[in-house]
Amino acid sequence: MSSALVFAWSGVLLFGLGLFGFIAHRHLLRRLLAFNIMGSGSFLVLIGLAQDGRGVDHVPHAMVITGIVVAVASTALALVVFRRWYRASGRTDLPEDT
Amino acid sequence: MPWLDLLLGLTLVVTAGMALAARDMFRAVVMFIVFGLLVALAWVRLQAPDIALAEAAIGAGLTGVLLLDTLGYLRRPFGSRVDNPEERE
Amino acid sequence: MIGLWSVPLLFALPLALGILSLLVTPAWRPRLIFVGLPLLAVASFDVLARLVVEGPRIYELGGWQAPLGINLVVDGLAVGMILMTTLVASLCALYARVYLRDYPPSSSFFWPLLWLLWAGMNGIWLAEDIFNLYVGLEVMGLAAVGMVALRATPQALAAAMRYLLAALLGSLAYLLGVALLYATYGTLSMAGLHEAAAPNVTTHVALALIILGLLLKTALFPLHAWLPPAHGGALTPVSALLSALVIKASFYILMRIWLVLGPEVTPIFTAQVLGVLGAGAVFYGGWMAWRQHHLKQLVAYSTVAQIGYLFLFFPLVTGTGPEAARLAWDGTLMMLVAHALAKAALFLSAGNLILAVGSTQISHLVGISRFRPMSLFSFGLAGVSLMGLPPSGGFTGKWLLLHSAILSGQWWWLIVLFLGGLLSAAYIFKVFRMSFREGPQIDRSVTPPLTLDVTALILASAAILIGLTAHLPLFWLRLGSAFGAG
Amino acid sequence: MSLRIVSAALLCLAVTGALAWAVLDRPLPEENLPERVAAAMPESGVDHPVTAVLLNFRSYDTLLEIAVLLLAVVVALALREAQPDRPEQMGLENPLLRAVMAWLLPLILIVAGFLLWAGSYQPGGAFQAGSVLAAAGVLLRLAGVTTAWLDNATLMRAGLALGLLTFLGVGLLVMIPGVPFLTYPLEYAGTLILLIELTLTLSIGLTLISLFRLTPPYADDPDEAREQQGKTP
Repeated sequence: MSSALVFAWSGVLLFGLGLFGFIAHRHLLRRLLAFNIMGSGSFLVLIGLAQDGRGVDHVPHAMVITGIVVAVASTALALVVFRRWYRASGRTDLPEDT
Repeated sequence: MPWLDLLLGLTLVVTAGMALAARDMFRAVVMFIVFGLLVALAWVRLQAPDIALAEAAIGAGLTGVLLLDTLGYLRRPFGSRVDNPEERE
Repeated sequence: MIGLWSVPLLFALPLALGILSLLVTPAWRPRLIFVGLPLLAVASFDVLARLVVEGPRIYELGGWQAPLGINLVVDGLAVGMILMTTLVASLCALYARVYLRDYPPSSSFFWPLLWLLWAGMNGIWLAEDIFNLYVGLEVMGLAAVGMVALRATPQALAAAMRYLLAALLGSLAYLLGVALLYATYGTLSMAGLHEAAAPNVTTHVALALIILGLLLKTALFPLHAWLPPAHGGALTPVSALLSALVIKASFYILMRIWLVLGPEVTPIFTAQVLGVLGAGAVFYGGWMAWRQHHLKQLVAYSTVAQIGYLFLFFPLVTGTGPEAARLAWDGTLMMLVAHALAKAALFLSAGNLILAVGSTQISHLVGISRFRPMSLFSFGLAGVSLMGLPPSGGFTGKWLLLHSAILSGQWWWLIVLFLGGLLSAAYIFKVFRMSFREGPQIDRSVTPPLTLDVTALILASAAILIGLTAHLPLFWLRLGSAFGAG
Repeated sequence: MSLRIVSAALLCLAVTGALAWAVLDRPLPEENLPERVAAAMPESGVDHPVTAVLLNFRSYDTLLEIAVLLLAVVVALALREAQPDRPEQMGLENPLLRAVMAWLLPLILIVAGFLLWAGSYQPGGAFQAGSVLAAAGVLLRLAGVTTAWLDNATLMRAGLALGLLTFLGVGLLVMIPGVPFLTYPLEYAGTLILLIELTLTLSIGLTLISLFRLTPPYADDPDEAREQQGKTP
């Protein structure tokens, strides 16, 4: 087992864990934490698998940097909407579907 | 078998689990920031120092600051608001 | 080499306009459309003309060839979607310029969001690189979420939040699928994947993740819960853009990836499941639309239903003969374009009716037929296409799908086409019955500005016309596809 | 509630299981992209491969990614205007913090500059430098230092737009000799990439600061929002 593969495996576990948190939690901040953990998991899978048995590959490095920036933009947007929603409704979760 | 990497990978998963399971929101965010820094360490081990820098600065640092700031916003002393049990957990 | 210019202008121009509209004062933001719309129309038609004359081609961004750089694909399908976007988005922009006058200045942020949304969509239509599609999806998705949140009412913010969570989860699933594909094939280019794709577990898991992520973004039943509040609650031009165009983008990606991976990799079983989900969407969405009391919610649930027809593509194209597959391709694209035109028309005319009676309740439309015949006429024309009555685009699309189903011996999809049409008729006539009923509820109505009625009417007429002249657009759409140009 | 957790657990197990199978069963790819990158490096204008991929080979991705960042700011601006905020009362009146800031700030700026400049031959670049700039901005806010130009809306927006506009402008200008979008001529590639990175650093820094600042300030709370809604039906 190469060290790249080790991180690919932890990426798999992180994605699964994050997915569970994303669905199970209702508090929107916790769901955002879960989203970010899922994101890190998929980045680790991307790099870990791409480099396993093949050595350093700079293309996925660039992809992950792009991915991290997209993730922080999404998180920031979500926090902006969340804070406005909290301010307008006083709730930290979403109302249930009808 | 790269034992150091195995240990780091395991710690990553445990930290993420603690961030998701923490009862206290503040603890959860702090654990998340720790998680981000550990991921940055993983990037170093994966010979990706560029990502490590970006992760530490943006992934852990900036996201962490934004989350902590939001947490502060949620935790301000409110006058009469008790209608939201999630908030006080 | 003018041809080099029009392709990048399709996304560079909206990006630049998006930035510029952020820099100018709110009053100037809507006026930028008088620069942007003609230029984008010229670029779109130039791309079409070149496609017809010179045939499909690949555009190498930065001069780098595919596995190293990012390429754009300029084939019939991409150009068809670009023209559809230009037509629908331009009319929605003209509508919005008038419609947003009555809203607070904060709604002028609609304009930067519109341009960025447009750039994201054109980026997706042209993309040939699966990671580039991810970034394009994010540009489009976040712009769409911003548009939903624009009203800043608690309902709008909750709808935006729900939409955002669905979009983020969908993107991550897609991204993980891309990660697996890159790990397996070492390339992100569709052409490279098409050559290398082989049936193995990793590819199947990647495909499953990509399908799940894109289904969530397309709001296919049963993953549709985020759509009605987001589309039904937004500002009218936003609803029209989201329902007509944005959900089509994720379907388009799914369609492309399905065909790229090829028949060896895409399992017939999965295709049938997608078809069954589509059928479920047609029935459930139609039923829910009929049960709504708010006009725009009805139209939003109608979108949930109409998405279902598009997913008949997968069972009809996988493992069937070449003729049935070609008919499925034609029929699905006709349904897609007709729905884009008809649904935009339906939302815009519904918005006009709501402006006229000052209420979103369907029951308040009583007697409106005497005051607003033109709004109602557009609503009806669009309804004709949604029901699939001749001679509309919806009819042609269903007719082609029906032939494909018969030819491939999958008669069970005929039930979906037939019952789905009946359900659409039920919810469209529900609105009409109310409008023609004479009652004491209103005796006069507000007259919306003419532009609002005209834009809705143009879109509705286009939904009919495309059915009458289906031959030519269908020929163009086939250029460069696996289904030949014959 | 329990149904939600059970379904989440089932889905999580199914996805993790499928992923595990996918990882175990993965065949090695035949295409060798790292080799292509290495072969094209001399034509990229920079010496660091990640920078070459980000700003030359796959620069279109980076262009769209900046648009994503800008989008978050646009939405934040729109919502701020729709729900007007009270003036922000941030800043800890702490003389020690200010004193520390006074010598920390130049250091941060030097680090940002180094990261940006280093990006052409070693790890670093616009994103890392931009986020360091943002950190400086956030510290400034925390220390209660209000710099006039940070509060000047027009200047701020111009700064936000600068990076993307430069990127687009360069991409279009290089097309004049008749080559595709974003094809840098070899002899200017390094300079153009540095120019794009420089403006991007500034814009990314400002974007990240704006994302931090455009959220509702602590001074507003839901109770008050409810009261306001009660007054204006």
